[in-house]
Amino acid sequence: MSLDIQVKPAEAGSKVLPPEVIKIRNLDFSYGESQALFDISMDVYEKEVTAFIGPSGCGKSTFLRCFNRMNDLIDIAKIKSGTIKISDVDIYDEEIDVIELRKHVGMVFQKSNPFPKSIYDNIAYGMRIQGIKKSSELDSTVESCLKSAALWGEVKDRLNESALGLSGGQQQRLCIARALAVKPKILLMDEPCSALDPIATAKVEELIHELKKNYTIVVVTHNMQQAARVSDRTAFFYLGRLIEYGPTEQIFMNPENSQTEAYVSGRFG
Amino acid sequence: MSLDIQVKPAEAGSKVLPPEVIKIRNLDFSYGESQALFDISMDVYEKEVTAFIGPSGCGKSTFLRCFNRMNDLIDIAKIKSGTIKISDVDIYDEEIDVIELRKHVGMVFQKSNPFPKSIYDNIAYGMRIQGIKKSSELDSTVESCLKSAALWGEVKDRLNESALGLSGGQQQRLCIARALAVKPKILLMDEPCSALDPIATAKVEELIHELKKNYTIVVVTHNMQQAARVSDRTAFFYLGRLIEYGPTEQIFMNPENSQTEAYVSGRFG
Amino acid sequence: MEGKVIHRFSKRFSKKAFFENLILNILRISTYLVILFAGFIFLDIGINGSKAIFKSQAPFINTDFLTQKPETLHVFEPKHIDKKLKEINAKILSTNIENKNLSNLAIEDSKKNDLLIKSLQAKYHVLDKQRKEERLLFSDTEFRALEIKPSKSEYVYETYAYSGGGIGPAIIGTCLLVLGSIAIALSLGVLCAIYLSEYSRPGKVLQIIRLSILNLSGVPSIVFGLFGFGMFVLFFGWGVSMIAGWFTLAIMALPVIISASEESMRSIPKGFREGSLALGASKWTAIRTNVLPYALPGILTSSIMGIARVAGETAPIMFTAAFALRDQLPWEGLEKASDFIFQGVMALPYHIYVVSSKIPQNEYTENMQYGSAFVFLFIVGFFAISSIVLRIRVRKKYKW
Amino acid sequence: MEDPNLEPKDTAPSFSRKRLVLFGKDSDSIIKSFFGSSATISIVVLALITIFLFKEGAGFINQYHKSLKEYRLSGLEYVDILKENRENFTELNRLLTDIRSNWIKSLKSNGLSQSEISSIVMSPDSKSLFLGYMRAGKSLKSYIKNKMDLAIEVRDQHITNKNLRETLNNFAQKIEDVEKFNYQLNDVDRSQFILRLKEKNLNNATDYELVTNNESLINSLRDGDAINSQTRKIFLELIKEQYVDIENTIKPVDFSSEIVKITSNKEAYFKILVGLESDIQKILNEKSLFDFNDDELNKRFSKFKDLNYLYFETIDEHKDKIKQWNQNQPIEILHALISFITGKDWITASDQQDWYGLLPLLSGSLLVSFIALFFAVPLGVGAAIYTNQMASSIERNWIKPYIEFVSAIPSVVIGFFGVVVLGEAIRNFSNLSILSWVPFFPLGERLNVFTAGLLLALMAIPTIFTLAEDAINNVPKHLKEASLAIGATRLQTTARVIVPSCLSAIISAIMLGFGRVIGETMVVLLCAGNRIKIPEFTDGIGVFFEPVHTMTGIIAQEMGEVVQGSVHYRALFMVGIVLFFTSMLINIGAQWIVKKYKKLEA
Amino acid sequence: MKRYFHKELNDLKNKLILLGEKSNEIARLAMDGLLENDIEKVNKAAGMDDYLDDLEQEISYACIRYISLRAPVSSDLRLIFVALKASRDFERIGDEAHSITRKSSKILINDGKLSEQFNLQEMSNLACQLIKDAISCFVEEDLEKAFAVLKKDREIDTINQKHFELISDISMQEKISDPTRFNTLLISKSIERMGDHAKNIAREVIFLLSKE
Amino acid sequence: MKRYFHKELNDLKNKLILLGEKSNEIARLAMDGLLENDIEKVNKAAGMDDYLDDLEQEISYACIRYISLRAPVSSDLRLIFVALKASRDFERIGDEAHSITRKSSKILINDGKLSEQFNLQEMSNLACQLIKDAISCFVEEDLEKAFAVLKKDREIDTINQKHFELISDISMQEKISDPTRFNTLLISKSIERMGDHAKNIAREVIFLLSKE
Ligand SMILES: Nc1ncnc2c1ncn2[C@@H]1O[C@H](COP(=O)(O)OP(=O)(O)OP(=O)(O)O)[C@@H](O)[C@H]1O
Ligand SMILES: Nc1ncnc2c1ncn2[C@@H]1O[C@H](COP(=O)(O)OP(=O)(O)OP(=O)(O)O)[C@@H](O)[C@H]1O
Ligand SMILES: [Mg+2]
Ligand SMILES: [Mg+2]
Ligand SMILES: O=P([O-])([O-])[O-]
Repeated sequence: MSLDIQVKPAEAGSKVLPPEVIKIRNLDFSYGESQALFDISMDVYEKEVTAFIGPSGCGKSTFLRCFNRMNDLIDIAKIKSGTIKISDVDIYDEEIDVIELRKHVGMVFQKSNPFPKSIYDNIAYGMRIQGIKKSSELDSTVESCLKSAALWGEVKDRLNESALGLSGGQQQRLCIARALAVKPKILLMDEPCSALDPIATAKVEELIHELKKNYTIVVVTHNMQQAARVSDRTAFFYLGRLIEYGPTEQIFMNPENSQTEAYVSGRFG
Repeated sequence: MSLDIQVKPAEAGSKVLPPEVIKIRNLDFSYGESQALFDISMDVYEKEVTAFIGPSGCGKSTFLRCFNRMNDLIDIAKIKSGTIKISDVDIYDEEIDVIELRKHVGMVFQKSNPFPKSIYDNIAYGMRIQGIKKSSELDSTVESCLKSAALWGEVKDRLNESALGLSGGQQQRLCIARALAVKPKILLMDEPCSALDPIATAKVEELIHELKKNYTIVVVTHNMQQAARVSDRTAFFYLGRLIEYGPTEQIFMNPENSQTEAYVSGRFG
Repeated sequence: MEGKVIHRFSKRFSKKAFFENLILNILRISTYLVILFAGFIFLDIGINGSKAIFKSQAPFINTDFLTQKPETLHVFEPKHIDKKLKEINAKILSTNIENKNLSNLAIEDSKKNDLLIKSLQAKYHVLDKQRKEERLLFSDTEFRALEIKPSKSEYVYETYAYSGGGIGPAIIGTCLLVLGSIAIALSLGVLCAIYLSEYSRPGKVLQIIRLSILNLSGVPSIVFGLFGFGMFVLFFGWGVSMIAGWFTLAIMALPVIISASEESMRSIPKGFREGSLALGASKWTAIRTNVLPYALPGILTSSIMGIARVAGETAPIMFTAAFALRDQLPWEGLEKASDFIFQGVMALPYHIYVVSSKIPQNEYTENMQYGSAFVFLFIVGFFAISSIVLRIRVRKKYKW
Repeated sequence: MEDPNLEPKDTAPSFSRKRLVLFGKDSDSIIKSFFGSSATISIVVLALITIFLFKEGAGFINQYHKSLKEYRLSGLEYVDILKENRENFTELNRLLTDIRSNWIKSLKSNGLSQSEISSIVMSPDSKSLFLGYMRAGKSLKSYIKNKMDLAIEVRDQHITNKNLRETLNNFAQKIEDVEKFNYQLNDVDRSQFILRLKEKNLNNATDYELVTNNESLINSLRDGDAINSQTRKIFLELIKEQYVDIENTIKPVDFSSEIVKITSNKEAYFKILVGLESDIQKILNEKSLFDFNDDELNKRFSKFKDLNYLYFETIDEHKDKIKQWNQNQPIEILHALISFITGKDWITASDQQDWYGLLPLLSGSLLVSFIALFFAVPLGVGAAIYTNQMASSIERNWIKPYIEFVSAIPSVVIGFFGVVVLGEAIRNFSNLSILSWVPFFPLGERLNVFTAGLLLALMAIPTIFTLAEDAINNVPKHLKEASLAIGATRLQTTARVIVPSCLSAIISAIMLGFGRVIGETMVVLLCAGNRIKIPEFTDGIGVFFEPVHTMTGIIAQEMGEVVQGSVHYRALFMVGIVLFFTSMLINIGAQWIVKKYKKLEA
Repeated sequence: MKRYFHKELNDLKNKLILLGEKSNEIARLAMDGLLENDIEKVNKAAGMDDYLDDLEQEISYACIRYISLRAPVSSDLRLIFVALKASRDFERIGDEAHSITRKSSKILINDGKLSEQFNLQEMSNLACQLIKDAISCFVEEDLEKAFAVLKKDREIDTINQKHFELISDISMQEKISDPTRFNTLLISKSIERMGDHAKNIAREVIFLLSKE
Repeated sequence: MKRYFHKELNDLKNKLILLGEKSNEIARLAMDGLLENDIEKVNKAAGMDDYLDDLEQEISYACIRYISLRAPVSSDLRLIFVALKASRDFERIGDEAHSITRKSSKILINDGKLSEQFNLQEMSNLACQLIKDAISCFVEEDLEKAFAVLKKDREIDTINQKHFELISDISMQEKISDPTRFNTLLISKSIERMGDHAKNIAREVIFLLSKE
C-alpha cells in the first residue's frame, strides 16, 4: 500500500508532517455506469486546511461527500474499490454507524442552509437531536460555537430571531457554527463562499483560518485565489483524477505537473 | 454641470480620451422609500470596458439596469433626479421608445438564460421579433454573431440542438451572441461569470476582451481580479455612492480613496 | 410632431403597437368575462338565497331554516283570487297570440293589444299581492296539529315536498361526511406523501405509484360513486351508510392531498435535509424536525382545499351515503353505537340535487332551493377562501 | 444501554459501531417500509376500482348476450325487421302530413279565411290523397301488431319460466336442507309455514282434527318453539306441495314451435305488401298532377313521390331479409359487446326489448365537452396569460384567488343555477324577435347541451386557468427579462418565449380540463336535458341546442333505481368502465405530452 | 478588517527592518574594524555576511510566496516590491561591507595603519548614518527623511571623489604601499556604493509612500 | 488556452531581452572605445545609459502592473520576478559600462594608451560573452548554458585579481601614470561587476527554469 502521489519530504519543509486523519487509498467511485473518481490516493493531515481545486465536474464534491458518506443518499452512487479510513477506521465498513460518522465529520454546504428557526435553535439543533436537553449545557455550547464561528458579537443580542434574517455571510458562518455544535473533528466545506460577496467571503476565510487550530478542514473551491489563501495543502483534480497534491505553496509556486501549472495560471481549457 | 469625479488627465495617460457614450449626471434612484443610488455622475467611454465593483447591495446592478431601463419592470423603482444620456439622448425622456433603447443597449445576465429553443433560434430570435424572416440574412447573422462570441467552432455542427444542452460557459457566451444579434452598440453585463467555473470564466473574459474592439461594455462583477483583468476603467461603489472611478490601473495600483484601497486589498468590512 | 427632435430612440407609430394593444384588450376582456359570469352566479345565489337565510328582525338569521328538518309545505290559496288570476292569465295569453298572428301591417292593432296586456299585467300584480296576503302556509307538523283544516271549497290546496321546515339534517350530514372523510384521507395522504417525497427511489415502483395517483386524481367522481357502491355498499355490505361515504370521499380526496402534501414537502429546500443529516440526524429525525414542521402549513392549506372538493361533490355520495329524506338526526334512534356510522344521512349536495330536479320551481319551493344552495355555497366557499388566504400567507411567510 | 467496556479505545473514533437493530433492520428502514406500505394505497385503490368496476360490469356481456339470444329465439327480432318496413311507411306518411300542414300555412299566408282553407283542404280530391295514403297502411300495421304480441308473449313466458325455475331450485335446496336433521326454522320460514297451515285450514275447514292440530302447531310456531320431527314432516310436506304447484305453473316454451306461429304466413304478409304497393301507386298516379298552387310545395310533393318509388324498391330487399331470417342462427358473445359499444339506442324498461347502446351517451358526453372546451380553452388560457403577463400586480392579486375560488363552487350549485336561471335565460334570449333569423331559434328545450356546456366551461376554466397560470409562472423570470432586454415587446415575449416554453404544460392543462368536463356529473344531469338520443349532427349548429344525455348522467340517474344484478345494473357499470378508462387515457395522455415536450424544451 | 495574511506582510516588513539593521551593523563593524585596527571586528563582520544573504533569500522567498498566494494589490503590493528591492540593497550593503573587510584585513596585515589623510572615518560615519536614515524613514514612513537621504548621498560621493584624487597624488606613494592605496581606494568606493544603496532604499520608500 | 494578457507577459519578456541586448551593446561599446582608443564609441556608450534606465523603469512598472492586475502565479510570476531582477542587473551593467566610459575618457585624455599588460581585451571579451550567454540562456530557456555562465564568471574574477596584483607591481609605475593605473583598476573592477551581474542573471534564469 503506497501513496501514488506523495509529498516529497524536501518540499514539505523541514517541519514534521502532522498525523494523517483521513487516508484514502485507490478510490474508484462511480455514479451508475459512469465513473466519477479514478484511483485516488491521498492523505489529509490533522489540523490543516486541505483545498480541492479543479474545473467543474472533475469530482471534487463527489470526493468530499465520500468522507461523511453523504453520497449514500444518491442511489446510484457507489464506491467501486479502494478504502477511506478516518482515524484508521474504514468508514465504508458494514459496521459503521453513519450517524456517528457524520457527527464526527461535519459538513458545510455551498448554499448556506440555516433552518428557518431562531439562531439559537439552529445551533442547538444538533445537540437536541442527540437528546441533550439541559438548557445550561445548550446555552454554553451555543455561545462557544458562535464565538468559534466569529459570529457571537454580531448576533448575541438577537439569538431568538430567525436565522433567515441574517445576511448571506452571516448565514454561512451560522452554518459553520451549527456544524461545530456536534463537536466534529473534521469539517468538510463544499464551496462555502461561492454564493457570497468578497467581504463575506473574507470573513468566512478568516474563520477557516481561525478554525484550523482545532479542526481538520477540507474545503472545495472554485476560487484558486481562495485555495491559495486559506489552505495548507492543495489537491488538483481533473476528470476524476488527482493530478497533483502537495503543500499549497508548491502547487501555486512550483507545480510539478504541467496541467496543474496551466490550471493555476489560467492557461487551462 | 460638472463631473464630480473626473479622470485626471495625467492619470488617464497621454492618450486622448475616447468619446463618452453614456453620461450620467447626479443620478438619484430609489426603490419606493429607500434610496438605492445617491448623486452619481460619471461617463462611460466608447469601446472601453467599464467595470463596477463594490460590496453586495451597494447598487451596482441597480445602476446598470438603469442604462436600458430594465428597472421599469419593477413597480416601485423610480429615478428621483438626474439624467442618463446615451449618445446625448436622455433615455428617461417621455418620448423614448424603450424597445428601441433596449435594442441599442444589450444586456447579459448573471445566470445564463438561453431560451429553450435551438441554438440557431436563440440567436435568430432578436431578428425575428423585428420581422426579419429572410433565411439567408438570418443564417449569416447567426454565423457572424456566434463567431463574434467565439462559439461558432464549438457549436456549428449542432445549431439545431437545444441550447439548454450547452455547458454553463457556452450558454453564457450564447447569451452574449444573442445580445449581439440585434446589433447593439452597448453591452451591459451583470455578473456574467458569477455562476461559472474558472475555465468558463476565462473564456467569457477572453470574449469580453475581444468584443471591446467593437462594443462599449459595462460589466458588474464581484470578482475584483476579474475587474482588474478585463476592464479599462473601474468604478467602486459603496452604499449607493460612487466612491472612486478611474482607469483600472489607478484603482488597483494607486487608489486615491482609502475606502477603495481597503476594498481592493481585502481589508474592507 | 413639430419641434420634437427625432432621434434613434424616439417613439414612432407602428402597426405592431396597435396590434399589441388589440390583443391585450381581447385577453383582458376574456378574463373579465369569466369573472363576470362567475360573479353573476354568486350574486344570484347570494341575493336569492339570503331571503331564506336572513330575516328582517333579530336574530336576523333564520335559525329555523338552518336547524329544522325538511318538511312538506301545505299551501292553501284563496280560490276566488286564484280563479281571477287564471282568467287574467288566459287573457294575456290569448292577446299575445293574437298579437303574433297579426300581420306586420296592423301596427295600430298591435299597439292596442300591447296596452291591453300592460293593463292586465298591472291588475295581475295587484291581485297577486292580495293572494299572497290571504293564502295560508303550513309545514307538515303545523298542518297535522291543526284542529280545523281550511275548507277545500274556499281554498285551493296544494303540497310541496321539502319546502317547509329547514335543512338542518343535511347540514349536519354534510359536516359529518366531510369530517370523517378528511380524517381518513389526511392520515393516509400524508403518510403516502412522506414516502414519495422522502423515501422513494426512482424506479418502476415509484413510477407506477405516481401514475396511479395521477390517474386517481382524474377519475370522474361518479366512478368513485360506482366504486363505493360496488365495494362498500354491496360487497362489504355496509349499505348506504356514512362510513361508505367516508371511504368513498376519502379515496377521492386522496390524490389531491397526496400531491399537495408531497409538493409542499418537496418545496422544502434540499439543504434542510442535508444540513440535518450532516449533523448526524437519522433520516427520520431529519424529516420529523426539518421537513414536516415547515411543510405542515402547506399540507394543511391544501387539505382544506381537499375539504372543499369533498364537500362539494354529489355524485360519490348519491348511492353510498346520502338519503333524499331522513327525518331523524344522525344521533337519534340509535340502537347500537356502531349504528351511527352505518346509517345513511342527508347531505346538502344531494338535497340540492333532489330539490332542483325532482320538484317544480315556483314561489314556494324557490326560497328553500336558493337557501340550500346559498348555505352550501357558503360552507364550501368558506373552506375554499380560507385555504386560498392561508396559502397566500404561508407563501409570503416562508420564503427560503 | 452501552457497556462501558465496549467503549472503543481512545484512538478509534466512536462511529465504528452500528446502533441497535430490530428484526435485522435498523430503525430507519423500518420507518421507511411503514411509509412505503401506505404509499402503495394509491395503487391498491386504483386496482380495487378496476376490480370492482369489472366485477360488476363483467356479467353484463353474458347477460346481455342471453337477452339478445332470447330476442332472436322469441321472434322479436323478426318482428323488428317487419317493423322496419312499417317505419319506412310511417316516415313517408309523416312527410305527406308535413306537406299538408305547410299547405295550410301557405294558404293562410295567402290571406284565405279559415273556412276557405278547410274547404280546400278537406275537398274530396285532397282527402282521397291524404286519407287514402294513410289508410293504405292499415292492414300492414295490424298484421305487425299481431305478430309482435305473439312474440312478446313467448318471450315473457320464457322469462317467467326462468324465474320460476330459479324459485324451484331454491325450494329444492330447502327441501334438501329440511330433510337433513339439524335444520332450524328461521323467521321467514316460520311465518311462511304458518301461512301455509292457515291456508290449509281454510281449505280443509271440515276436517276438525287436522284443523286443531294445525292450530296448536301454529301456536307453538308462534312461540318460537323448535320443530320436532313431526312438524318437520308436515313442513316438508307443505313445501313439497308448494314445489309441485310451482312446477305445474311452468309451461315450457318451445321456441322452434312457437316461432312457426309468428313466421308462418309470410305469404299473407307479402300479399299485404303488394296491396300496399298497388294502393300507393294508385293514389300517386291519380294525384300525380295534384296542384298546391305553390312551387315549393309542388316540388316537395314530387320529391315525396320519388321517395315512394324508392320505398318500393326497398321492399324486395325487405322480403329477402325476412326470408333469410333464421331463428337458429347463433349469436356470438362478442356481438353483445359490439352492440353495446356501437349500439345507437339506450332503451330500458320497455315492454319489447331493452337496448344498451353506448353511442347516444358517448356522443352526448363528447358534444357537451366540445362546447365546454370551446369556451373554456380560449377563456382559460387567455385569462392565464393576461393575469400572469399583462395584468398589474393589483389585478393579479385578486384575479387569481377569485378564479381559484370559482373552482370551489360545487357542481350541484352550478347545475342548480343552470336549471333555475341560465336555461330560462338562454331560451328567452332565443325568443328575442331580433334573433328570429337564426335557423334553430327559438329553442324548444330550456335545458339543452348548450346550457350544460356553458356551465361546464365555467367549471373547466379554473382548472385550465390554474394549471396554465402555474405553468406560465414557472417559466423562469429571467427568460422574460432576456427577451425584453433584446428589445422584444411584451406580447412578443409572451408569444415567442413564454408560451412556447410552457406549451406542453398548457396543453396538458387543457387535457385535464377535458378530463374534468367529461367526468362531471351533476351539471349535465341537471342541465343537459336528458334525452337519450344521438344528437342530429345533420342539423348543423342546431345540434348544439338539443337536449342530450351523457355517460355520467345516466349512471347518476338510473343507478338508484335499477335492480341489483340485472342487465341494466351491469350496463351502468359498463358505462362506468368506459368513463374510467377514458379519463385514464386523458390523464396519461396529458402526462405523456408534458414528458415528451419537456425533453424537447429542455 | 485585518486579514490574517496581513500579519505576514508585517512579518515581512519586520524582517526587512532586521535585515536593514544587520546590514548597518555589518557596515559599522567592517569600518570600525579597519579604522580601529581591530581585526576581530573585521572578522566578525566577515562572518555576518552569510546571515544577511540568508535573510535576503528569505525575504525574497516570502515576497514571491505572498504574491502567488495572496494576490496583493495597491499599497500591499508596493510594500512587497519595496521589500524585494530594499532587501537586495541591504544585501549588497552587506556584500560591500564584506569586501571592505577583505581589503581591511589585507591593509591591516600589510601596513597596519591607514593614512590619516583619507577621510574614511567621516565617510563611514556618513554611510552608516545614511543606512540608518534609510531604515528609519521606512520604519517611520517618513517621506522627508527619505528625501534627506537622497541629498546626503551626494556628500559621500564628493568624499569618494576626493579620495581618488588624493590617492593618485604622488605624495601618497611614499607613505603607504601601493596595495594599501589601492585597497583603500576600493574601500572608499565600497562605502560610496553603500551610500548609493541607502539612497536606493530611500527612493523605494518614496515610491512606497508617495503613490509614485 | 492562451489568455490575452499572456501577450503582455511576452512583451515583457521581449523588453527584457531588448534591455539585455542594449546593455550588452553599451558594455561592448565602452570597452571597444577604450581598447581601440575610439573616443566616439566611448561617448556613444555614455549616451546610451539613460535609455537603459528608462527601459528598466518601464519593465519594472510593467511588472508591478502585471502583478496587481493579473495576479500571476507559478511560472508567470517567476518570469515577472526574473524580469524584475534581471532588468535591474542589466541596468547595472549599463551603469558599470557608463562608469567605464568615464574612466576611459580620462585615460584616453591623460595617457592615450593602456598598458598591454592589462588583459583588458580578454576580460572585456569574456564579460561580453557572459552577458550574451546570460541573455541567450534566458531566450532559449537553456539551463546548461546558465550553469556555464556561472562557471565562466570565475575566469573574469581571476583576471581581475591578476590585474590587481599587476597594478600594485612596481614595474607598472613607470609605464603609466598613477590615475591611469587606478582607473584601469576600477575599469577592471567594473568589468568584473558586469560579469557578476551576468552571473546573477544566469542564476535568475536557473530560478525561472528549474523551479527553484
Ligand atoms: N447525482 C449524480 N448522479 C450522476 N452523476 C453525477 C451526480 N453528481 C455528480 N455527477 C457527475 O459526477 C461528476 C463529478 O461531479 P461533481 O459534482 O463531484 O463535480 P465537481 O468537481 O464538484 O463540480 P463543480 O465544481 O461543478 O461542483 C460529474 O461528471 C457529474 O456529472
Ligand atoms: N426590486 C427591489 N425592490 C426593492 N429594493 C431593491 C430591489 N432590488 C434591489 N433593491 C435594493 O437596492 C439596493 C441595491 O441593490 P442592487 O441589487 O443594485 O445591489 P448590487 O450592488 O447589485 O448587489 P449584488 O452584488 O448583491 O448584486 C439593495 O439595498 C437592495 O436591497
Ligand atoms: Mg461541486
Ligand atoms: Mg447585483
Ligand atoms: O551591486 P552593485 O553592482 O549595484 O553595487
